[in-house]
Order: sequence, then structure tokens, then C-alpha cells
Amino acid sequence: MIYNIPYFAVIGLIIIGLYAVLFKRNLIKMVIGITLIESGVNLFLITLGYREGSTAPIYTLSPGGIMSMPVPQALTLTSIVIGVAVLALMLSFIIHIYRHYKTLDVGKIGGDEE
Amino acid sequence: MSGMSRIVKTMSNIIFPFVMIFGLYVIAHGHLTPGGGFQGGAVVASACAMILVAYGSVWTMKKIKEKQLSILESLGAIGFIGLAFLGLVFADKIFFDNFIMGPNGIGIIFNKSAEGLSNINTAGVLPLMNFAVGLKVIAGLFAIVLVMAYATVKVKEVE
Amino acid sequence: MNIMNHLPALIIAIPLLGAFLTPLISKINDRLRNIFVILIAGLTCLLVFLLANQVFTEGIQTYVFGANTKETLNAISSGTPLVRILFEVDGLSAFMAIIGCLLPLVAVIYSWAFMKDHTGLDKYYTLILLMTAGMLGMMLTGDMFNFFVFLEITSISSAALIAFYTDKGKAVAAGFKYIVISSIGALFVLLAVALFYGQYDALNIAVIANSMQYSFLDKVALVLLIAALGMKSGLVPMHMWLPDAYGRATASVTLALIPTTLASLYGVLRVSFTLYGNNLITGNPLKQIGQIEIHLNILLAIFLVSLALITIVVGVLMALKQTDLKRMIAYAAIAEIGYMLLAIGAALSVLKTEVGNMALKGGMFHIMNDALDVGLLFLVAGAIYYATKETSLNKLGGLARNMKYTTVFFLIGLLAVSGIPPMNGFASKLLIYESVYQVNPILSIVAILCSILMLAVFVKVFHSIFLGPKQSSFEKVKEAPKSMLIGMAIIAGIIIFFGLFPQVIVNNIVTPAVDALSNPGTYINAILTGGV
Amino acid sequence: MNKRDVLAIIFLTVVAVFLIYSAIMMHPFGVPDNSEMDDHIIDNTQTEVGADNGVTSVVFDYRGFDTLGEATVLFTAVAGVIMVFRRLKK
Repeated sequence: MIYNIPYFAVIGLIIIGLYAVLFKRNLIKMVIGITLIESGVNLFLITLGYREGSTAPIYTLSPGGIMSMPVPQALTLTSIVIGVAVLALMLSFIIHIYRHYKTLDVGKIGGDEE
Repeated sequence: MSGMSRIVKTMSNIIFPFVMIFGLYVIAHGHLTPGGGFQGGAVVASACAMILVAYGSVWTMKKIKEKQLSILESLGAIGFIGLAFLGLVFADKIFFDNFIMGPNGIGIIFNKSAEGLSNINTAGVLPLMNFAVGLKVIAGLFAIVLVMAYATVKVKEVE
Repeated sequence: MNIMNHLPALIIAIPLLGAFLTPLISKINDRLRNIFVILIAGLTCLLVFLLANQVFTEGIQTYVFGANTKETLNAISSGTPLVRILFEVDGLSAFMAIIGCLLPLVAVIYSWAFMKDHTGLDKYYTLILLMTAGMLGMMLTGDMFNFFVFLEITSISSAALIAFYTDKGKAVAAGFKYIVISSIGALFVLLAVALFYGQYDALNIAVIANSMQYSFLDKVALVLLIAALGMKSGLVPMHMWLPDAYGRATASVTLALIPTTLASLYGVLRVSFTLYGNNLITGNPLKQIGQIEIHLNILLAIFLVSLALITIVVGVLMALKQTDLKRMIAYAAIAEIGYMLLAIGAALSVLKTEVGNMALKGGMFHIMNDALDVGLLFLVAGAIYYATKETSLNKLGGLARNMKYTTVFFLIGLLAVSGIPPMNGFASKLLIYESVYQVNPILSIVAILCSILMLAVFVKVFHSIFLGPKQSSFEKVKEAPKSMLIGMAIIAGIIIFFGLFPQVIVNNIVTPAVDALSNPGTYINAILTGGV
Repeated sequence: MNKRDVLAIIFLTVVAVFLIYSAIMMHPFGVPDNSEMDDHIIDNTQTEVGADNGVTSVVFDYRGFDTLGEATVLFTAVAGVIMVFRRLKK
């Protein structure tokens, strides 16, 4: 049980992120929430690949011994890049929304402009 | 944003080549050491972003337009998918085949199998793909940062 | 190199290459770019038809990236783990891919005249091609993580396209809403993929389905997947993004958005019928409490049918009170998704019987018909907006005299969407009513009533837009340009053809998809036993 | 507190309970249940791909198609951002 602490860190990140998305009214804070969820999921992927006492799966100057699993690291790399792409698009939408509505309150956007 | 003080400009001038070389090193050794096209590309793009912060987006926009970056990015992407298409033409004739390595490989460079000494001349298409992706990531990330920085300048002017 | 052996890879690679080349070609000439994009979309369509033909005649097609397909499959059957990504195309995937390639082609043709006054068209066409590649990838892939990657490509490009009218705050806000919803959904999918990976050390759908233990973690993953994909396909408690996105995007983008929602619906089907399909088909009870056996298919059926009924009723009722034409059609689209789910849910409760098969046929056929009908209505709404710059139902009126062809197309779409005999909507809805009636008459009656209500809504709209007194502000309105008429005519032609010869379509295209749904074993065995 | 907040709190609690229970059910940290696929990659990366870096061999060879998708996602985002900030008048 005590060895599962990394999983609880993952859950903490996901729950804090969901809380920010559901309760915060500021668009930037919602985006921060989404980024937190994403970090949680990435952390989860990485923890899945760890084997006790293992080294990185790279043979260059390898000290020998067991190696950790390479696939989750590749998946995490992909998901981080995807996260950057989504973040960039969301932030540029926010810049535009601020131009139109002069507010970042989630309740005041989406209607007719002033 | 009209750029920062002279101290910041000078310092970023000095640091820029080192960050650049480190990024290119990470891209070139992607198949041997930790790193690769994405990571090295992000390092180089951060060096470009540093220049952007130091000199301001208006100055940077005069030097390089986002359209040029977009074309550079297209070229990187075409290089990457082109390497995948070349797998259809050479060796085993499969999409995404590593056509330089393997029993039927056509390797001239990068044709050695890993030899334990971490020879850079290994791994077939992997170094080439690293370069294509590196080019793509440098151009793409810098284009995003540049366009967003330039757009926020205009917001301030409107107000 | 024989092209026929590489079809699944080329279907994704050609639109991607086209998308990467579009920014370079638009440097040369705008006209050349439009022709190039139409050619790429047409080529993709051709490849999809060839692949679908292969699938319908020869069975499941697989393609392994980076290694010989036959050798890899042989190695798997002798115990080597599957490390590479593969595409696996069965009847269901091919059926969805036909929808997924056809509508973007029409959207691109329609855009030629519709979008010509706008700037930023090179990026617009790039994004449409990327969206096509993304949704085709979702439909063809046999790998869970690859599915997630294509899901993200589709949602990022759709979000950017929804926000195309950046001069209107509403469009950007709709795009933001869409990207928030879909990125959270995609993260749920990724979490589910990670749960599978942690347990089985596999990412391939067939391999996971084969080793599925139905443990607690698997159930959590099922909930995550259904919630995320259901959210993206616009089921009612999570439908709030859909009218905004459909209503505020340009008409051509909306047409291309319809198959992306259907791709998410495909994800729901693939997850529930293939990934968790073993239990569904064998019918072993999940759990036994005293005398009561809990079956997975009954649970899913109750869940889906109740969701479907809410979706239909809410969709139709909300459509009634809309004053904006495009939002009204968007709510009608939600109701149509409800009909598909109703059929599929009803089929789940009586799997492997005559009635179940008929319901599945109706549901699958309706997926295709809904995409065409709603798509045609959106295109007509776009044509009206192009001619009058107006989408409010209160202001439009008397357009029939000036826009004769558009009126005819709207009439066709209206009849088809509310299920009136000569059109395709009738053919599929009849199958749904018949089969659902045998499961539970009340469900069928509710469905028919809602359909009639929908007809009433659309007749009212037809009257207020096209008939009535000629209005002074619309006197100089002209018929839509040729490329838009061609786009609408293609879809209208397909609708009428499907309506006149429904049996041809059901036998040739829909039945393989239904077989694929009700026999998940073939999908799994195609990978695990060396393709035999 | 309005109705929406109450619903959101219930939703969050349910998600948290399910996730915590899943974390308890997961295999212990550092001791994966199955690892055939990854062992296969670690054993074969030097001979099949010829790369010393196992992660790069997964990223560009074994799962190279994912990387194409990933590069496409970045391309999409750049196209989207440039399109959103385009000049509106010709």
C-alpha cells in the first residue's frame, strides 16, 4: 500500500485540476486546471513504466542492470507535445475573447458583444 | 513590447549561441543519449523566445515573419512524412519502414547497428527523422510564441 | 509496390501530405490551391472506396506500420508481443470511413464560392484536410493510444475552424468551449489507455480485448471512455457545446464537423462492442446477487436507451423554441443522434436475434442518413446566409422566388430529416420503429411522436423562410453560386438514391458493419491468430 | 451555494472515491504485472533498430506513426494559432 503513494499524487493532481475547471470562473484558471489534469495523467503514465532499481532504457554508457520500460516514456513525450499544442490554441482563444468582451469571466462570455 | 534594458539584451546575445548549440547537440544525438527532435527543438525554440523577450516582438517581427516560419515548419513536416513515404519505395516497401537498416537496407550513412561505443553513424532513418522533427518543432513553437506576443502588443495599443 | 496493399496507410498519409503542402501551394495561386485541395479530398475518397470494397469482399484488412504485416501477424500467433502500431479495418470502420471521407469532400467543393471573400484561406484548407485525416485515423486505427492522438488532431483542428469568424466574439467563445470539453475528454481517454497499459502491458485494441479481465480498473476505464466519447458525440446531459459549435461555425465547417461527432460515436461502439464485447456476446453474468443475475448488455442497454430518449425529447423540444436557423438544425442533429442510440440500445437487450439485428441495421443506416440529411440542411442554411447575411428566423421570408434550387434542396432535407417516404430518413427510421416496437412499444411511440413534432418544426420553418410575402430587404437576393449548388446537389442526389433503393445500401454496406458489431471475435482473431 | 456547485461537489467526490479505490487496486509501484512488450523492445532495440536509445527507437521506429500524429498535432496548433490571429481584411 505504501508503495502506491505516487498514484495518490496523480489523483491529487487530477482532482485539483478538475476542481479548478469546475469552480473557477476565470478562463486562465480553467486552463491552468486542464494543464494540471494533464500533468497528473502524464505522471501516471511515467509511474507505470518504473521498475524498482531500474535505469533509463539507454545503452550508451549504461551501468547495466534492469532497465525501466521505454513505451510509457514515449507515450508521455507524445502527450506532452499534444498538451503544448492544446495550451497554445486555448491561450490564443482567450486573447481573442478578452479583445471582444473585455473580461475573462466565464459567465459573461459567449453572448452578444457590448 | 519594445524590448528590455541593454543589460538583458547583451546577456541574451551572449547566452544565445550556447543554448542554440546545446539544442542542436540534443537533436543530433537523439538516438544515443536522452533527448531527440522534440526536446532539442524545444531548447532551440526557447533560445529564440529569449531573444523575442529581450528585443520585443515588434523588432523580432521585422526580422522574421510568421509566414516564413510557417513555410519552414511545412518543410520539416514534409521531410518527416517524406521519410515515411520513402519506406514505400526502398527496402521492404512498407510505410514507415526503417529503410536504411535491416537485411534489405540501402544504407550509405547511418547504416551501422549499435556497436556499444555509441557510434553516431547508427540507427538508420532515426537521426534523419530527428532532424526533420527538430526543424518542425523549432519553427512551430517559435511561430506560436511570436504570433501570440505580437497579438498581445496590439491589444495594449488599442487600449 | 502495389498500391492496393497499402490502402490503409495511404488513406491517412495522402491528406496529411496534402495538408503539409497546402501552405506552400497557396504561395503560388489561390485557384491552384483550391483545385489541389479538392483533388486531395477526392483522392482520399477514392482510396476509401477501394478499401471499403476490399473489406466487404475479402474481410478484415490489417496494416502494420514499419514491418511486414504477414510476418508480424505470424509472429504474434507464435507468442511474440505486438509492439508496432497497426490499422485494422473491419466492416464497421469501413462504413464509418465512407461517411468520414464523403462529407469533407463536399465541404471543400462548397467552400470554393462560400469562403472566397475571407482571408486566411490557406490555413482554413490545411485545417480541413487535417480534420479529415484525423477522423479517418480515428475510424481505421487498431491501437488505443493512436486513437487518442487522432482524437486530439480532430479536436484541435475542429476548434480552430469553429473559431474561424474571429471578428465575432461568439464564434471564438464557441471554439474555446469546444476545446475545453474535448481536451478534458481526451485526457479521460488517455487515463483509460494508461489503466489498460498498466494492467495488460498492451495498447492494441484486439490484444486488450482478448486479455480483458473485467476487473475494477477495467470498469473505471469503461466509464471514463464512455463518458469522454459520449460527451464528444453530443449526448444530452453533455450536449451544451454542440449547438454553439454547430451554430457559430461556417456552414462548410459544420458539414465537416458532423462526421467528427460520428467518429466519437464510432469510438463508443468500438469500446462497448469490441473492447468489452466478449462479455456482451457470450452473455455471462457479471455478478450474481441472490436470484438476480446482472448482465453487462442489459445494464448498457438500459443506460443507452434512457440516454437516447432524453436526447430525442430534449433535442426536439429545444429545436422548437430556437429563433436562429443554424441552432435549430443543431438541436435537430442532437435528436437524430438519439435515434441512433435508441436503436443500438434496444439491440443490446436482444443481441443475436432477428429483432436485434434489424435494430442494429436501422441504427447503423441512420448514422449515415443523419450525416447526409443534417449536412444538407446546414448547407442550405449556409446558402441562405451567403445570399442574405441573415440567419434569424424572424427576419427571413419570401425567399422561394429568388432562390429556387435552394428551396428544393431545403425541401429534400426537410422530408429526409423527418422521415417522410421517398427519402432515406424514412428507410432507416422505419427499421428502427419496427424493431424497437418489438422490444418495447412505448419507446417506439415516443420516437414516432418526436419525429412528427420534428416535421412540424421544419414545415413551420420552411414556411417562414421560403414562402410568405416578399420582403423589401431581400428583393435583390440572388441564387447561390454554382460550387455551392454542386455541393448541395451531390448530397441531395445521394439522399434520393438511398431513399429509392434502401435495400441496396442495407445489403452491401450496412450489413457488414452490423456483422462486425455482433461478432467481436473476428476482430480479435484477425490479429491474434495470424489473420486466419 | 447554488445547485450547480452542489452537483459539482458530488461529481468531484464520486470521481475522487473511484480514483482512490483504483489506486489501491493498482499493482504496487515499481512492480508491473506484465512487461512482455517492453522487454521485447529493450532486448531488440540494438539489433532491430540499431539505436542505443530505447525511447527514441520506440518514438521513431516501433511507434513512429504516433510521432507522425504528434507532429501533425503541433502543425495543426500552429496553423490554428496563425489563422486565429490573421488579418481580417484583404
